[in-house]
Amino acid sequence: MADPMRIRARLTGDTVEVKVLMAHPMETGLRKDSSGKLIPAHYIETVNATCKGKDVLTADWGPAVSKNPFLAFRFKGAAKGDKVTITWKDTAGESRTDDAVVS
Amino acid sequence: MRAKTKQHMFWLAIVVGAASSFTASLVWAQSATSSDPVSQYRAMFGDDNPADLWVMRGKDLWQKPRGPKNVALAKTCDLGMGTGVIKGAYAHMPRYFADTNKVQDLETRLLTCMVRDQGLDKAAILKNRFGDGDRKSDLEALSAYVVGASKGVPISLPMSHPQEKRAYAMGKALFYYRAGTHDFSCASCHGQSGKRIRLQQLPDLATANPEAQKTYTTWPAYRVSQGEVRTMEWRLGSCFRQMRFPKLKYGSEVAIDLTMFLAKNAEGGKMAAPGLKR
Amino acid sequence: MHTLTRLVILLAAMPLASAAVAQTHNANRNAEALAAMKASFEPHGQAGMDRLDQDKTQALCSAYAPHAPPARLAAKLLTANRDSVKYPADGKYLGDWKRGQAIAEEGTGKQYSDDPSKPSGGNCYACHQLDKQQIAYGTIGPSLYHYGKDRGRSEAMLKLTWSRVYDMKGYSLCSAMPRFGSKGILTEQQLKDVMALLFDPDSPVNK
Amino acid sequence: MKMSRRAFLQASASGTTVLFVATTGLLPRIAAAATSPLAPTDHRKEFQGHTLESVVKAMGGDKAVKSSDIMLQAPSIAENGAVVPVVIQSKLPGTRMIAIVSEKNPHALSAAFHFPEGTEAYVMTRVKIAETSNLRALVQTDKGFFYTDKLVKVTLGGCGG
Repeated sequence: MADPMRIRARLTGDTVEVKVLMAHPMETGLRKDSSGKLIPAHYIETVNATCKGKDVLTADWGPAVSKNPFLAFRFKGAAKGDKVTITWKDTAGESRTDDAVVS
Repeated sequence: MRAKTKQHMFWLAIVVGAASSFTASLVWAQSATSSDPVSQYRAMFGDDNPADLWVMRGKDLWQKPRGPKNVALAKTCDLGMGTGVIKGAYAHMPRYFADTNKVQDLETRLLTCMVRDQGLDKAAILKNRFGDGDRKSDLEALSAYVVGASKGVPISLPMSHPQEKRAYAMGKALFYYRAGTHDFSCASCHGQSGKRIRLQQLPDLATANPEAQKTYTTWPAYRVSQGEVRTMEWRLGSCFRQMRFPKLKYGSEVAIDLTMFLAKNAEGGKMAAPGLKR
Repeated sequence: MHTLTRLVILLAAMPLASAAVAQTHNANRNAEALAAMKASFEPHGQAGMDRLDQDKTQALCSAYAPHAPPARLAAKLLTANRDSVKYPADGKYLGDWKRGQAIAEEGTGKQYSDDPSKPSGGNCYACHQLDKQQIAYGTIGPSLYHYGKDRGRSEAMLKLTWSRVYDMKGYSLCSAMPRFGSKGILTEQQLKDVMALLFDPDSPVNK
Repeated sequence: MKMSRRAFLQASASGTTVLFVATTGLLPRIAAAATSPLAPTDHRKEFQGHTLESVVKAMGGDKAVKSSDIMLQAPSIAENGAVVPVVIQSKLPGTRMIAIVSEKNPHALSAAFHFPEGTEAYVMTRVKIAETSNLRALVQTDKGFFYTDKLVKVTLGGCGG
């Protein structure tokens, strides 16, 4: 199972800045292992962020997003103590959901 | 085709000039734009180091009971500061351990604890000593976590046991040992200051100096080019590969002696690992 | 003139004095290092354990490092290294600068992870500036930009340059530069191509 | 060795794919060549295109207009093409989508971010770039598609090439 994300959500003024690190190999399907064998493609295809039941960001990713992806975005309308929830889904049908409290 | 590539590069170089004057007119909130493009690249990573993902995993591996003996390393493992103590441990390693009668670096010490205390299989651990994507290394994760607990602690080695002194002296000799098809030693690249290989600055690691501190205190590190956290054992092995030597064994005498030499030259430097490297 | 001579003698004597000190500290250190090396490495791919054994040049430079070895010990090896240079059989020094450029850019070869059936690179850009357009160059060695333009293409200059690329340790015993010819890193044809990169008027090195 | 742009496009268009960013041991290798039937392609239509224009078309647009109201921050020299930090911010009113496009990658579209009401038209991420090329920031607003670009040079590593 995939490792948890590291999510930080910080309120400055009326804007929450969310910074996410995801543990994912983001294999392009075109890279070879040390024995010369192709490593199958395996990458995150969609990312969704919600706060208080409402979408705050959605993203479609291809294999060109770097390994162990990093994502930062900013939204308004949340207060300290609100929860930001992030979900990713990948090409292998795996998914992972984690959350962080706005601080 | 070569020539075409060159022409292309040249054309692009001209575009760079135009592009930079275009972007210069834009105002950026955090425009910490250094004139040096390499430091500009590094600055853009900020403090969002994917190594944090390894630290999180390493914390679990350290705190949770594991292995056939179902014990937690936090309850049994002595890294030189007392059982279960990780704060500052890395800043005082390599060091002599009486129970093994050996000078050990962090990684061989962790291995001792995992095998002896938890009853885990040494060969299985070593098989994944260097992770690759989904094939994860417990040693790298544990190293990231333990090292992170030394942040801000100055390097200071016990250097009191005869074996510790011998390791340092050997490390120094090994640092200057030239061999192989290319006549390289560690000193070929790291024996002086102010030089670079391609665009990478080469730190002087031959003497006690601020560059040696800065380098040593930022390992282990998340290697951007690998997408993995790499440790000192990996760093040394990879250097020797590029020096055209045979394969360095994990936890070998050469690895530990050289680490001792490098750590000693970094004394006084405050730990800032896991770092972030190219 | 006399002052200058004295100064030269003084400067030449300084490293000798410190080397003598170093020598006492470094007694047997090569032997001990080799023993540790043999215990710490394993053969892998094309890199066998014999890579750890030192030849005389490597041994002498290691024993005195970071200082230069005494001149009297270095002299014999310098001569031997210079004598080992094989000049091109057909007397032609210059190949194709475009191929030379590719060799100068290529950094692989001789590592245990490299395919031994593929030719090695020279990796010149790791240490030297050559073509001005290539910004990713190292500074361990001097800039070679305008190498041929500044020096001309006399037979003597071609021969000298060939022998330096072939075996730099015939000129500077403990140089950081690999011995591309003597150690079989580059083939004769590759050496010619690199020479062309340095000397051909059409080469970007001379633009 | 690098493939020419034309060869690259032909290989991609014929359903095979080009070896992307392959990392061999320590040293980054911005590779090309090598085709394999095993190599996948992303089947979502936005990811099919090899040019900015084809990405715009796949997203239902016609063309993209260059705009100075899009700020794209990326390093001018990336020490490693596998991880290139990118910050994009749009000052264009009604921005609902920001995409990152690299025409020299196997899929020109790297990522697309959709912004609901209340979310700033701002994103920071890290992407792979196959070789030295113009990185493009594509923005969709109520009025259509806009872009800006920045050249990112990908440099080589040291000792082992």
